[in-house]
Amino acid sequence: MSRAVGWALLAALAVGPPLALAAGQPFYVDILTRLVCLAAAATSLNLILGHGGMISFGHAAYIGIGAYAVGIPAYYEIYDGWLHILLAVALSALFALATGAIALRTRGVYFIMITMAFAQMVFFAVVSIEEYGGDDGLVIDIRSEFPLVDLEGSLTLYYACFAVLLGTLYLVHRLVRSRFGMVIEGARGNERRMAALGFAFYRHRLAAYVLAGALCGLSGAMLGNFTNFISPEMMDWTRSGELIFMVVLGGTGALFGPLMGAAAFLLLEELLSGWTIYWQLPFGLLLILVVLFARGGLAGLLEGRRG
Amino acid sequence: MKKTALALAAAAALLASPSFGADKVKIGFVTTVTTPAGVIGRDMVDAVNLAMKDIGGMMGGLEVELIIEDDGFKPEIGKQKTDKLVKQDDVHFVAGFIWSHVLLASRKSALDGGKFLISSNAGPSQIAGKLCHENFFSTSWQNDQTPMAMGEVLNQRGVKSLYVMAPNYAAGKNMVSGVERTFKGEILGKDMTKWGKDAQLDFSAELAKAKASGADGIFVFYPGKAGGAFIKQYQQAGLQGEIALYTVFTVDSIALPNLQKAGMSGVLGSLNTQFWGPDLDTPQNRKFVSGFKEAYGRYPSFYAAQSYDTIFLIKSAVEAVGGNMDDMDGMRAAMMKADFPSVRGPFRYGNNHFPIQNFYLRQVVEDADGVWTTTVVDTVLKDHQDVYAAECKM
Amino acid sequence: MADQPLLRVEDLQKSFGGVAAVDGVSMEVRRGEVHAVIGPNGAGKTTLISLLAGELRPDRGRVLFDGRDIARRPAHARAMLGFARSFQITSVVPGMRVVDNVMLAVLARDGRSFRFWRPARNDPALIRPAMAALERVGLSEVAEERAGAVSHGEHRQLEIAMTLAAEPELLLLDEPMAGMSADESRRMTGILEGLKGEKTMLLVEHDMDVVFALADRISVLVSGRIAASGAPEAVRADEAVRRAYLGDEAA
Amino acid sequence: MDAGLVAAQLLNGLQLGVLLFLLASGLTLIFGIMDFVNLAHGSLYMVGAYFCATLTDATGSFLLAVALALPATALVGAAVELLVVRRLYRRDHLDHVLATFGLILCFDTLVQILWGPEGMAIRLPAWADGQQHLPGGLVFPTYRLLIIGAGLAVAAGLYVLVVKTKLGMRIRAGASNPAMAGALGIDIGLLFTLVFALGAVMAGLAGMMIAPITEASIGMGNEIIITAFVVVIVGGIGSIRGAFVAALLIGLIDTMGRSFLDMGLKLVIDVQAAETSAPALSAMLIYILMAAVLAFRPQGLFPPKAR
Repeated sequence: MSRAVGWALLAALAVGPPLALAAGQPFYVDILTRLVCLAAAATSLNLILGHGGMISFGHAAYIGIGAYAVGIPAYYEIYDGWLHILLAVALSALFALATGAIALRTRGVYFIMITMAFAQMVFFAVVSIEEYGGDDGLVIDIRSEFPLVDLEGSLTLYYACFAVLLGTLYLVHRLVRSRFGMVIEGARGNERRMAALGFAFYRHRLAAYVLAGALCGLSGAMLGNFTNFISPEMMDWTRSGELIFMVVLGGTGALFGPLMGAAAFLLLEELLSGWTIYWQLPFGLLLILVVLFARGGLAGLLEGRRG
Repeated sequence: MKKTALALAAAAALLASPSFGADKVKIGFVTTVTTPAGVIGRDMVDAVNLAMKDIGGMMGGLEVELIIEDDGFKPEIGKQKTDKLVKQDDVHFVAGFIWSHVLLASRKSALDGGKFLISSNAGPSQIAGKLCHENFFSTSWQNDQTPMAMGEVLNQRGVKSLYVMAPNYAAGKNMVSGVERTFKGEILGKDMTKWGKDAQLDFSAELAKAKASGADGIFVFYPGKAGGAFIKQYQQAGLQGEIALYTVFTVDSIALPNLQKAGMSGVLGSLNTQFWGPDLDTPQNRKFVSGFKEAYGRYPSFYAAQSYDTIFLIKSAVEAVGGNMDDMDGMRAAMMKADFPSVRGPFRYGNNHFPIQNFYLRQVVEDADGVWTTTVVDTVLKDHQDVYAAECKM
Repeated sequence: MADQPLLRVEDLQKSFGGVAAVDGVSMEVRRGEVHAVIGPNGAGKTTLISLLAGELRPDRGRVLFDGRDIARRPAHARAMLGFARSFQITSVVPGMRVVDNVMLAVLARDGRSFRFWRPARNDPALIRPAMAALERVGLSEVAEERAGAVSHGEHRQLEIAMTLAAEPELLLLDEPMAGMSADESRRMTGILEGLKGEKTMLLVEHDMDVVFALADRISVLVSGRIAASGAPEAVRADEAVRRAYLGDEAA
Repeated sequence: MDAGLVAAQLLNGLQLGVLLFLLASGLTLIFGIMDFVNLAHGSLYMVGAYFCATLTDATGSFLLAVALALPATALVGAAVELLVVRRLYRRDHLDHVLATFGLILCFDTLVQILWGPEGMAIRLPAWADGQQHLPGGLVFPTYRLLIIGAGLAVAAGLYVLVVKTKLGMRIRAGASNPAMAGALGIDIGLLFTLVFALGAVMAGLAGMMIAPITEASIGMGNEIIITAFVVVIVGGIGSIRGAFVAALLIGLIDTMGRSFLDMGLKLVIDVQAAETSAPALSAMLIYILMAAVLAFRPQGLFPPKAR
């Protein structure tokens, strides 16, 4: 059931934007572009959080790194899209490798908090670099340039982001079914047993952590291109919390969970904030209710599970 | 709340409905309604609503629709909301903007969308200079100007050395560069503190440094509620009488009620500079201040004054083209004349569409009712134009 | 090499807060034998197992596996040498299927776990040995069930299947009968009897019937020391053991 | 740099450290005993400040307001425990993080609805409002000295409560083995509610103490709570002693960073860049400390005893 809804959502995303344009509603293309970028980021988080059981509270850092990998070259008038993507993925992977190597030595709350601490470090590092706008952020005047593809067109940009989402979904799908995926899932379920079986799963976890970071960096690069504006705010700790919420709202460990979660999240945000300036109150209540009563998220509800 | 469609004179609108173009003037207004900075946004929204009432909800025979959006004190959200105003609501004017960084982030969306962008407060140097645009107008000032006026005041008063503090964002940097531009003495130390929705509000370490620096005076820029927090700590640290306080955009009708409540009487008599004051004697200002006090029971801030002006500037443009909202050139030409009753009195626009105007020295006093407010004591700069206008190719 | 014992423990010591839980234990497990460790509650059996499996580091002493000292190697490294353990309190991955659990054991032995692309769950190199191990312990029917959903007895059988699938040289069985009904217990004894002679086993068990039915040799742990070691009959006859331990049960 | 400035900054750092300890002690108790991650602890800090401000207005006495606001904050804490937190003890940390994240949104919005956006000032009594002349010619605000004194007194009181009293014995029993404590006839449900309320009181007290300096404002807890988490992690979860040491350490590091880092930086980079990057870099210092501590001691400086 949740699979079917996921596919239906993907189909809607595939045809939605041209219809929105035809209906004279270009703003919906913006909303959907934001949606697919965030859904890709949440899907990457799901690889470690849902499948690997690693509750990273600093995943927004990779969105920031990816976005700045577009913004800083653009600041120097270097617009080569492939270079941007290479930087976004490579820098995210490097950061994940360096921080994951330390963070994965810890467990439980320590892990949650140390991942957040590393993200805060990036946050403050970017804030302190005056050259790139510091707190104020950086305007990206010209988007990444690719041969034959012009991201300045809103539909083209949308489909580029959509392609990244599809790629991320497919990659995560393959990864969690592979031998590697079995190991990280086993380690989530029972660390002691996996060690007794002979798995040095620290390395598997680190590899998953790096992959998730790199994928999220890619979605961050797309998000930076879309917003035309990047700021440290993109990696504030509350953003990491929102990404976790998307994953949980959709259903941890379900392939289409993060996509559904991101869609529901943005939909709620739009509806509630259009309704009242106090929208965070019902939003917060809903979050609590989801945790208390709908543990399996949307995917779980669709499967008739309550978790 | 958000779509405050003011249909005050809907019948009149129907009668006077022109046969061409849009049937409404749509104004999007981006400000901060949530977070502690929402107190500034509230002043702006109140002023805009007052202005709407004063014009009967009509401009050039057209009904006016006002759409207020909350930027949540974040550049990213401000830009997102601007995108919505431009693409979904298809407004004619995007106005508001308290924060320089929010304005910088949103600028491209509004101008690329072919809309007029009117800043009711923020005046970052880039937008006055290299990034100036024919469709951008300011009803406030360029960030550097007010501290430049303060620098002149400091020179006049023989201040030899200064310690400088400001939040670390676009406007904070402009404020500091403004005072550095005119102040002739020595700057002994400088702190740029964290800003944003998690702004630093405890200045103990910085104040201790300022004191140790031995400077004659301390110059600060802390807008909104941070101003009140700073003044209190300044007084609690016993710096009064040791190091004189000079402020811009810090001691105003937003911070003063809380300072009065906290009994911070040391702020009485302190000096600041501003393009406007609630007691500035112009016909429009008398009407505005008395109307605002009557409607909301408090003094308006300069944020309110600028927002009030924003509506009248737009009105002058719409009237000049007789309600033909497609006539961008006509509206632009009309706005460049600044031919509207401004609360600050007559002024003209420079090539970069920032006002060329006077800056006054103001002092904090107690009014006849015992309420703390500011009064204009002197004119520091006359018909002053910002320095970045020279960089604007317009 | 052949006459060298598979596992040799020399003067192993571990204290917690000044109290020695394992106090200078020395013992040997010979190739192919079933060696049982028994002892009253609090004798230090759990600590000994944890030291042997690598979950605790000894304060002193050596653990020689196939002649190599492994006393300070982590658990997973010992497993890679051919050292498989089952847990006293059932320890499986509850969210995965029964067969997946065993496939993980196969994968651990196979070692090629850094494969990111090919689906693992229909990989014959994993599924065949896994199904064989399940067959051996009589769990083929529940292979597709979630491991968290099967009965207690089946959990214990799954433990053994996972241990077997790792194809270890030495099986470290920590109270395989714990919490079992008489029926389940008989069944498990049957399974272990079937493995006798084929695998070297170190068995820690409470159930004396099982111990005397399976063990080739027995070591008795009392207060962190080996009180006696030898063939079942010799141990049964040992006066010290009777007094310290069997006394109350035999009475 | 002169000695007077260093001494003043040491006192400032001590004052921040004491405040952090008040927040962190509640967090670490709740962590240690209930194994519960309470992101919304900062909301109780805010609630305490608003209660105190309102009551100061109503009664005209700051001290009386504090005396009344403390039980009021305890009630809010107990209500949160009974309504939401209680249902989450058996869930994993991810659920704790999400539900309390939702609580933060609710509290911030509720405060805005009830008290408006402008924040509330508290008028200090005249005797607390001046400065004290300390030996060595040092002049320091009286009120900040009071914070230090009160904070240290509360720390001592907490120590006595936990180590010497019957309630403290039960708390410690609950922490080391909830099941055993329950078997011994301690009402675990009541104990947990009490501990949560105690944590709320400590957080609320911290908010009341800072409000006369910075005003009570929306979201005032959201920044400092992250720092308090860093304190708890560095100190070792569940360790009051660890929280005390880490709070003072971090208070001093943060203040010293803000005070002297720019001087140091000016020696290596240009003045302008040093002045703007120093505050952000000093904000990073505490995260660097945390990462360094966890890299070498994955369970903090004073790790809890094995259970």
